[in-house]
Order: sequence, then C-alpha cells, then structure tokens
Amino acid sequence: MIRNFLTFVFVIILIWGSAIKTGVSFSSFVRGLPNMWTLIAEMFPPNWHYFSYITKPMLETIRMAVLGTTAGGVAAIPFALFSSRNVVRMPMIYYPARFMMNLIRTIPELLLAALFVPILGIGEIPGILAIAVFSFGIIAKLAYESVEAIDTGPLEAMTAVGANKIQWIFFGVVPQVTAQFMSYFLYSFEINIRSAAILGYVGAGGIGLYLNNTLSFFQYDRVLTIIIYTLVVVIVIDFISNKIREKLL
Amino acid sequence: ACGSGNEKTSGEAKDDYVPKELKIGFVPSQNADTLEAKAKPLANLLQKELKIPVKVTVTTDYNGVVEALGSKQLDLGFLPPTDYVMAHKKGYADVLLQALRYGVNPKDGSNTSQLVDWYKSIILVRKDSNIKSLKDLKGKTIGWQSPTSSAGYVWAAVEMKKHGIDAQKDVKGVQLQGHDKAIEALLNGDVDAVAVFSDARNIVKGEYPDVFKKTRVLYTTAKIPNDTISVRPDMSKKWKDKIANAFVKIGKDPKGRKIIESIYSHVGYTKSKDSHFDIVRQYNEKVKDIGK
Amino acid sequence: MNQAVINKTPKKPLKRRIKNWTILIAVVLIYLWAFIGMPDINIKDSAGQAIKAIISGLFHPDWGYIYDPGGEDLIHALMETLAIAVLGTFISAILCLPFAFWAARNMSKHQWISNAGKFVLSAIRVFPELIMALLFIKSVGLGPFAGILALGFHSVGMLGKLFGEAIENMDFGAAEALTASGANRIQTLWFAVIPQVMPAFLSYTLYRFEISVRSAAILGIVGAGGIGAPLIFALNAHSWNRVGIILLGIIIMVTVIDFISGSIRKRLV
Amino acid sequence: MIEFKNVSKVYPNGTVGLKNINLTIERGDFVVIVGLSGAGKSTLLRSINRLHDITEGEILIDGKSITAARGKSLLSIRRDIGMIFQNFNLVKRSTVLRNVLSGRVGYHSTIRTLLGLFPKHDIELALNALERVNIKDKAYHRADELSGGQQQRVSIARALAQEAKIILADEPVASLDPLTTRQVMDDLKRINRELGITTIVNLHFIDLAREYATRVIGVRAGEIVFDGPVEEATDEKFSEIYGKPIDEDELLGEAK
Amino acid sequence: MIEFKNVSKVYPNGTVGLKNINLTIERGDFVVIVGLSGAGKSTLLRSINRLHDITEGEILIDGKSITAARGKSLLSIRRDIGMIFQNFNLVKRSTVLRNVLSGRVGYHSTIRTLLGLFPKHDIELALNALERVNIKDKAYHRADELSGGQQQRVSIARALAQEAKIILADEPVASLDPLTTRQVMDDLKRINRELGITTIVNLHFIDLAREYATRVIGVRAGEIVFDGPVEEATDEKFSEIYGKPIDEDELLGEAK
Ligand SMILES: Nc1ncnc2c1ncn2[C@@H]1O[C@H](COP(=O)(O)OP(=O)(O)OP(=O)(O)O)[C@@H](O)[C@H]1O
Ligand SMILES: Nc1ncnc2c1ncn2[C@@H]1O[C@H](COP(=O)(O)OP(=O)(O)OP(=O)(O)O)[C@@H](O)[C@H]1O
Ligand SMILES: [Mg+2]
Ligand SMILES: [Mg+2]
Repeated sequence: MIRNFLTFVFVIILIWGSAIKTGVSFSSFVRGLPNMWTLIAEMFPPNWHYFSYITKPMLETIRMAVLGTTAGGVAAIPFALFSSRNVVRMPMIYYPARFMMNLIRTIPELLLAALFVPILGIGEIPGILAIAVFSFGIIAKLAYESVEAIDTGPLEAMTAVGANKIQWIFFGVVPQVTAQFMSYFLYSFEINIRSAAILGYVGAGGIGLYLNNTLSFFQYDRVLTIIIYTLVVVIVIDFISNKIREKLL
Repeated sequence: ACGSGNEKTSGEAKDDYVPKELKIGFVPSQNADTLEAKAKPLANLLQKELKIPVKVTVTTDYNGVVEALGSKQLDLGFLPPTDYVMAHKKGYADVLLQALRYGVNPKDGSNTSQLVDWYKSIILVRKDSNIKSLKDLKGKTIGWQSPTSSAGYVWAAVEMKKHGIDAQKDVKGVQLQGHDKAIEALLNGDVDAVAVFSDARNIVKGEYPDVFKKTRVLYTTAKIPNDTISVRPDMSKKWKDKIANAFVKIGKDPKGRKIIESIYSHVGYTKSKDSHFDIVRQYNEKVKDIGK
Repeated sequence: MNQAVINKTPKKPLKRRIKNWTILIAVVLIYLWAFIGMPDINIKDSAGQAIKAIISGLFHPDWGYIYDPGGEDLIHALMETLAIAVLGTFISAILCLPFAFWAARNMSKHQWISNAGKFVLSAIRVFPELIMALLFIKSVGLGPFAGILALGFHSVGMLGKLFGEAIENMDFGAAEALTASGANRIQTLWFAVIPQVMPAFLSYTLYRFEISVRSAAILGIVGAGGIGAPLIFALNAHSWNRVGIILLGIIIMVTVIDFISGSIRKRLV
Repeated sequence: MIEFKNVSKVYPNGTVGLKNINLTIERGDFVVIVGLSGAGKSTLLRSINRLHDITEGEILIDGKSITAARGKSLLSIRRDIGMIFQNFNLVKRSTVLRNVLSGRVGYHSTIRTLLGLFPKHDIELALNALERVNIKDKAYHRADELSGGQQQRVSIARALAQEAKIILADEPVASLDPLTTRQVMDDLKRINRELGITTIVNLHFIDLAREYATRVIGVRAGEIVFDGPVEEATDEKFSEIYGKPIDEDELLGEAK
Repeated sequence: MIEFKNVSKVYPNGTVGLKNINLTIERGDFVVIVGLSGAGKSTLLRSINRLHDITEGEILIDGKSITAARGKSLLSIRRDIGMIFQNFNLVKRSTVLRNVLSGRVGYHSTIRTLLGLFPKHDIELALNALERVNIKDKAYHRADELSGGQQQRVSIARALAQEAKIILADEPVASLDPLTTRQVMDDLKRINRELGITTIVNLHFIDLAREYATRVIGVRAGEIVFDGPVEEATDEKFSEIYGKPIDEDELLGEAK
C-alpha cells in the first residue's frame, strides 16, 4: 500500500518536474490553437489530381514493406522467445537476448542508412534491410511481452506430456500468441508504410520522400492527399488483417 | 500581413512590431560541416547588443521555422534561399541579412580566405568516368537531392537545360537525402554523377580519404545566394535596423567572429535585400519547365 | 478400430477449408509480387573501409561532449529529452484511454462502434508526425512544449490501438461476474477490466516512453532542445565520435529507465 | 418470480443452446437443474440475468422483462440476482477480499466504489461470507494463489455478499470436498428458506438434488424434459434425463 | 512404481503444500486421494511429474529419480505420465483435436510434430479418445466454444491419447454429469486393469472412491493422514480425513 503510494508520488513529481523544466503552459496552447487552423485550412481541399501521381511510389513502398517487415518479423520470433522468462528459464539467455533487442531498437534510422549505403549501395536492398531492422525492433519487443503474459496452464499440460522444448513452444506458446503476433506484424507493416522516411535516406524512393518533397514546397493540399491515400491503404491492411485473424485462428 | 500572399502588401506592412524578447529559429545550413550549432552562444552575443532577452532555438527543419514565423511565434529565422522565397511569397518573412562564409577551393575543397555571400553547386563524376562534358550525361544516372534543393537540384538542372540536357527526360534521376549519400553513391558506382554543393566531399573525407582523388568536378554552376536571416514582416523598421547592425557587428568583432565561426561556420553577416533573391526566383521558375 | 467410428469421424468443415486456401493463395500472390523485381544484392567494394571508419568512430566516443559548462551538452540534452518524453507519454497515456475502450470489440455491443473507433485511431496514426509537429509549432512556437504536444498526440494512435487489443484479449469471465452482480459499466471496468489489463497498459506505456526518448527526428524538427537535433547534426556531418557518445547516452538512459520501470511494474502488478 | 416465454438461444457458431423454453419459477423455490454435460444448463442459467442474450422469446423477473430492460433498470435487476460461476470468474490478480467486495458495487455510487470506500458494513459482510465458506484466512491473498476449491468458494462468497433476491449457482460445488459441499448447500438452503431467496442451482449429483431441491428441472439438448417437485423425480426420471447419451442429431442441432 | 522420500513443498509465498511425505505406490494401483479443499491434493499430484519442484526430498518413478532427472530422460519420464488437470489447461484458441494431439508429441520427432504430420494412427487414437468421452463431434470446434464439462472431457481425452504408463487425474469428473462421470471412471479403471496403468485420482466423492479405488490416501494440511486399501477406508476414516474443518493453525502453516 505504502509502496504503491510512494510510486504514485514519484510519478507525480516526475511529471510535475518535467512540466516545469520544459515550460509547459496550457494557456499558451489554448491561445495558440487558432493558429493551427491556418495550416489545416491550407490542406483543404486535398489535391485529388495528385492521387494518380503517388500510386507508383505507394506500391513501391508497400512492396518493400512486405519484404522488409517479413524479414524483420521472422527474425523477431526467436528473439521474442529467447527473451521471455517463462520460455527460457535461464537468465544467461534471456538477459543477453533482451539486451540485443534493446540495442537494435536504439539504432537511429539515419545511422542505419549510413551503415547500409556503403555496404549495399543505394536502392531497394538497403531499404528493405533497413525496414527489416526497424520492424525487428518493434515486433520482437511487443511479441516478447505478450509471450511473457500467456496463460501458463497449457504450458504445464505440455510439460506434463513430456514434450521437448520446441514442441512445448509450438503447442503451448505459439497458439496462444499467434493472433497477437499477427497483429504486431501488421502493425509494424502499417508503420513501415506510413513513415517510410527511411527509404528516402537510402535512395529507395517511396511515399515518405514524396511527403518530404511536398512539404518542402509547402504544398499542404498534396500532403493531405498523401495522408488520405495512406489512410486508405492502412484501412485496407487493417481489414485484411482482421479477416486473417478471425478466419485463420 | 499574414497570408496576404502578395509581395507588395508584405513589403508595405505596418512596421509596428516591437519585440520585447527576440525569438530566433536557427537551422544549420546543409552546406556546412556544422556539428555544434549550439543555441546559447548566439543568444548571448545578440543579447549584449540588443539589450533584450534573446531566445535561440536550433532545429533540423526549415518548415518549422517558416510556419513559426508565419504564426508570429518567431521573430527571426535563418532560411536558405528557396525557403526564404517561399516564405516571403506567403508574407511570412522579409530578408534582412545573409550569412558570409569562406569561399571554397575547387581543387581540394579547402577554404579560401575570401568572404562570400554565395556558394556554388557542382556536378561530380568519378575520375575515371568517360563523362567529359554535360552532353555525356545523357542516358546516365544522376543522384539529386530534393527538388527544392538549390545546390542539389535546381541550379544544376536549370543549367543543364541550357546545355540541352533535360534533367527529367534525358537522364535517369535518383533522389537521395543528403549530399553525403550522393557522394557515397557516386563512389559506389550506383550513380554516374551527382549534384552537390561545393564542396560536399568534405563530409565523407573521414570514411573515404581519397574522395578528392577519385572524383572529378564536371561542372560548376553560377552563384547561389547564401542563407538568409529573415524577420517577420511586421517588425518595426527601427528594430530591423538594430538587429541587422547587431549581426554585422558581431561578425566584425574578432571575438564574436571566432564564436560564430567555430559554432555556426559563419564568418560574418552582410545586409541583404529581397532583390538579391530574384535569381532564385528565376531559377525556380525555369526548373518548372524541365521535363515538359 | 471399429468401422462405425471411422465413418462418423467429423471432417474439417469445408467452408473453413476454402477460406483458409483463399487466404493462403492471396498471401502467396502478394509475396510473389513483392519478390519479383527485387534487384540482386551486391556488396560494394568500399564497404570495409567505410564501415571500419564508422565503427571505429562509434567506438571512440567524444567524451568531451558529456559535460559542458555552457549547459548544451549530452547530460542536459538527455535530461531535457527525458522530461519531454515523460510529459508526452503522460498526455498520450491519458488521452488514449477513451479511444482504446471505444475501439475494443468486446466493450461495445455493435461491431460498427468499435470499427469506428479503430478507424479514428488509424487516422491519428496516419497523420504524419511531421505535420503534427508543424501544427503545434504554429500554436505554441518552437521548443520543448511543441515537442511534448506532438509526441503526446501522435502516440495516441499507437497506444490506443495496443491498449484496445489488450482489452480485447483479456479473459471476460471476471467482467461477466461484475455484470451479473449489477455493476454499471464503469464499475465493471474498474473492478474486472483494469486489474487485468493493467500490466499490458503499463508495459505499452513504458514502451511508448522509450520510443519517445528515441524520437530524435520529431524533437529535432520542433527544436525541442533535447538530444534530437544534436544527434541529427552529428549524423549528417558524419561525426561518428559524437554519434557514438550520444548513442551511448541514449542506451544507458533507456536501460536505466527499463530497469526502474521494470521494478515499478513489478510493484504495481 | 422468473418466467421464460418461448425462449430460444442459438450461439453464433450455430450450436443450439436452448429450444423454446417455457418455464415459471416461483419466489422462494429451490430449483435444481440437472442434465448431461453440454445439455444447456449453463446457457439456461446465464440467460436469466442476461449474460447471454437470448435469440428468441422473453424472460420476466418479477414481472419485469429483463429482455427489454435497459440502463439503470437492467443494472438493478441484475443487482438482485447473485451468480456463482462454473469457472469462478475471479479477477486473478486481485485479492480475495476485493473479489468479494466487487459483488457489492451495485449498491453504491460509482465514485465511492472506484475510490474503494466501501462502508464498514460491506467489509464485514464480505468477511462473513468468506468465513461461511471457510477461507477467511485467505482474504488478503491474491486469487491466483488459491487451490481450485478455494477459488470456487471465493466465487460463492461473492454471491452471498451480494444479498440478492435470486441466486443462480452454476455447479457451485463441483470442486469442493463433501464437507464444504454440505456447508455450501446448507448455506444456500438456509438463505433460501429464511430469506425466501429464489435459488436455482445446476448440479450433477442426484443425491444432493434430492436432498435440497424443492423442484427439479431436467434439461436435455436445450429442451426441458422433466419439471416437477422433487418427489416426482424418481430414479426412473433421472435415468430418462441422463438415460442414454444424447444422439448426435439431438446435440449437434445446427440452426437452419 | 512411484516413491516419495521425505518430500516437502513450500510455496514461494510461504504456504506449506506438502509436509514430509513418504509414500510408495505400486505399479497397477488405482489410488484415490481424498482430502479437504486446500489440503494439498493437487500439490501432491503435481509433484509426481515435477510440474512443481519440491523443496525437499526425492521422488522416484520406476526407480529413477524424477527430482534429479534432466533433459531427455526427464521428458521421457513425463511422456509416460498422463495428466488430467483440475482446470483443464487447454489451449483455448486451438481446436479440440489439436489439443488432444498435443498429448502425442512426446512420441514423434520434433520436426514432424511441428509440421502437424501426425501419423494416421495418432489421429485415430485422438478421435477414439474423444469418442470415449462423447465429444467426438466437437473435434474441430475451438476449445473455448465448449461447455465446462466438455472442456474437462477434452483434457481427459488428451491424457488417454497419450498412452501413458501412469495417469494422474486431478478431479477429472468435477464438472461432469453422472453418466459421463461413470464412463470416464470406468475408462480409467479399464485401462488401469487391462493395461496395468498406475492411476492416481484426486476425488471428492466417497462413493466413487469406494467403488473404483484399490487404495485410498487421505491428505490433510499437507500430510498423509490415511493410507490403506479401500476396505479399510471406512466411513469413520473418511470422517477423520474430512472430519472437522481444518483448524486455522493447521492450514495456515507458514514456513518459518
Ligand atoms: N501457486 C500457489 N502459491 C501459493 N500457495 C498455493 C499455490 N497453489 C496452492 N497453494 C496453496 O497450497 C495449499 C494446497 O493447495 P492444493 O492446490 O494442493 O489443494 P487441493 O487439495 O488440491 O485443494 P482443492 O480440492 O481445492 O483443489 C492451499 O492452501 C493453497 O492455497
Ligand atoms: N460460447 C459458445 N459458443 C458456441 N457454443 C457454445 C458456447 N458455449 C456453450 N456452447 C455449446 O452449447 C451447448 C450447451 O452448453 P452449456 O454450457 O449450456 O452446457 P452445460 O449444460 O452447462 O454443460 P456442462 O455441465 O458441461 O457445463 C454445448 O453443446 C456447448 O458446446
Ligand atoms: Mg455448464
Ligand atoms: Mg486441487
């Protein structure tokens, strides 16, 4: 009880101190709100003509995202399992695995690009690889947390039937997390499509580049077109992913 | 003046704004191997001259500075020429000064001792390349920067057109982000030529010590105006002058210059006016015809 | 084995098999499309030399940047980043709650309600961070506050989605028990849902916090003063020693946060 | 009084849970529902307090239709119906006491319950209920630290603490030892008799049914196949209810 | 043969589960363990296949110490012990058939099981097991679509399909109707007799214990208070085992 209370107080102090340090001011936010509308107004109406123009980069982005996310997602599976305390019970394994995971997540996109361009040149390959590394970070982290939270009953049952570790994982862990894993996978796919800036850094084109270009021309109506286009794509992905999750599992 | 979109109105806007505190937005320009870009040294220098509090914010993106100027959240911003032209058109900014830098020695990229308010774009090829003139670029792959980049696209493309090469139709373009990436792609053989500022090769000297030996300047463009220092248009005339003088003074003062040189790679400031950027407008106009 | 038993053996329902096959074929087609036109991988000659330079730079961090009397150094920048991330995460953790419950399938009677919630969350996520940042720059100017708001509002999309799914995944039995005893919705949430989803909420929030710490780009754009801008400058200028020390700082900070948050989580769960 | 009028329930996957049930249960009855596993006993019980929405028909509680009830009135009907779940439905991460107290929330304002400000009376009630099922000493343990039978008893205590007018108990003694079984059944019987609380219990034990019920209802493949006072529930009748295993076509009745 | 040598188990929160148990169970025995709820029956059962690590002592299965076993040898000991869980422990998202088949994985190479390439024999075995407990028609349903008793039966089918030499059953019939109860117990008894499979069952029903057991073990607060052939398990003995509710100090024996 007291501990919870102290934790609570700690969090409050943290928030309060941060607010002071960063000069948060609610009133200036409210005062400044109308300024936001001038920018939003510039976005309307969207430039419908621009749609046809961005279809190709959008498809390219999707294509690279499919490959990159898949590679990252596949690589994430062993890491997610090795990082989970309830799967490998040895700190010798799960601590290093988690550390690797955290380390890879910390690499900024720009540094990834700086590393890949000298090795692989510019173009799709480094783009896909960069997406893969990025997706790996997200999927591994989220998947590992859901593995740690599974119901232990079926695990016990698999232990009791004498399953070896791999069978134990496949019959006890996997069915319980597949749905969540799929959803993290698709979530990461979605991120890769909408914030494909990394593709631009390695000269792989993609929709992120178009967003930057339209922005640097202050063509906010085209920005809105890109947003709407991305939204449509994301909704379609969402729809498909829900169907897959419902039907397959 | 906000949103008038008309040059004249913004020029004649009521000069009534008197800053109580000067808010500055600073984006280190791309054509400098800047790495410090601290906010406080500049703020301190200006504060001493202006006798009002000065707040400098260092950011990585010009859009933010332009939009902040537009909504009067910022009094003064460092803008590259293209962004300045666009901001001015929106009625968001009037130019006050331009930054001065040392000229660049075309051979090895080292600094000359000359102080200039312009820089140039170069088209680079590999030393052993059989591209000997702009004409030879036909059918080759060129690495560009963003289509708004003066050195990375506009200047090179417009001047290529003058020589009969259409940057959209006659060559295969690849858009890259970063002049450093462009040079790496050139060294790698991913592209046959790149348009970069003079001299971007310095950025990658660490990884590729022989970059100057392996590449060759195919073409050098006309001058591009240096970064501007622009203010919100409704700033009072008196304060515009006061600020401009303060900057110039800092650049002339040896101690001040040492600071701005080491931290911002500026070596001084010179007064400027909007007409200096007509050349930018011309190029931006011409670049629209490319590919048509 | 007796014949009758075999005959009565139920078959996998045909409808489901057709659906599975359709999905499988669709997935295969997508991958075929994605793979076709992928260029060959070829390693560049320059790789060794360049990577060596980068790595050696990263491993020789610029220790001088850690502390600077002027106050614009690694430690100050990290502290500022931390403060921004705390507040940004706080805002989003609060704001996303209604969205999460709105979007969770098992919290509303009609599917269209939760679908609408999911749509809104998608729309928030799709709205680019960059534009979000510009909007807030326009309203509060450059600086940390704009960064906080941009981070806070942008991450509502992600947190809302993940929270919503955590709610969908929970065991519904306990909530049923509360419903059966006549508890209203809020009471049901408080007594049966919250205790169950709390661990997931906490860990997603902490994950989001960590992302916020690492959101150099958005913090650089708004001039938030954190570690974002220096990191981007150092990367653009290929100053690997500086990149090295900054990354080291971030890694240490994230690890410490991870440790602290881990023990807080243990306490609260 | 609980009235079922032409009640049917089809699960989304097509399984028929209940088929055209008509039934009246009087106030103060002690009804035991028996039937094979999968016959629809739980479905029947859960439709009374509308944990499952029925697909056809109407259910009236003391003359008020719970099928049509909305908002506050639905809540207050439910508050007066306590339920003991077959699979306990405890919040595993919360303490035993908090689980039991959660049965009391229907009596207090939202804000009060959220702050955890239960009146002393409620806490006593909760501890009393735990005492009755012999696990008062576990009051401050987390629910997932308990043995199977202990968890079941927490679930019973929660329903007892609710002070409802109707109690629905879904196999309340399945995981209990004979001694605790007897105590729980005695308790249910006593509150049934003393307070006139209508009690409906799903049970698998014929002897317990005989001993405690005033009325027995036999369910088979979603239909009521026996309904009468306990005296009429002869061995014969029971073997009719359980009789032979349910035929496949009886059980797998997919909705057309 | 199962031997307990000075076995004790203390839970991390201090609750004593088992206190210095010494016990030998012969091959082919049909042992029923009885005791109050919370007495330690599940704990005893689970320590046999080392689902719980015991804190003291040693357990031998056919002369091999499971307490010391590692790697492959532990797996093969476990494969030969089937378990029916009190709370079923099914993978709710998987189909019934897959749940049952998961009991067979110990017999096949890893790769084969991962690809789902169970031999036809196994699938027949699984369907047969489901048939025995009367839910073959649900083979392709998801486990969470089943009623409580049906889930329990899936858990039984999994253990039957495992073709183990020892079966541990933790209240296998708690949620079953009398008919299915009888079928399940008959089945357990038959395989016990015909195949000589040692069977240990936790039960709450004295009559069932009497009818099926060859030996009865009474547990009380983590200690064995009765152990003998079924004939000796008189009513008196039972009431000694259950007798009075366990005193608080007996139950709350926190480890010092
Ligand atoms: N995971 C656990 N952590 C702490 N204590 C536990 C845990 N599991 C069981 N216990 C305690 O150990 C004691 C014995 O539990 P056990 O599950 O063996 O009882 P049981 O005889 O199987 O009872 P039941 O018939 O109710 O299932 C109980 O007091 C219980 O509260
Ligand atoms: N959520 C569900 N979805 C689909 N079918 C269900 C669902 N719940 C129950 N059923 C099916 O409905 C039928 C009746 O189930 P119910 O739970 O009412 O049985 P029961 O009589 O309580 O059995 P038990 O004694 O085993 O608990 C069963 O065939 C069961 O498989
Ligand atoms: Mg039931
Ligand atoms: Mg037990």
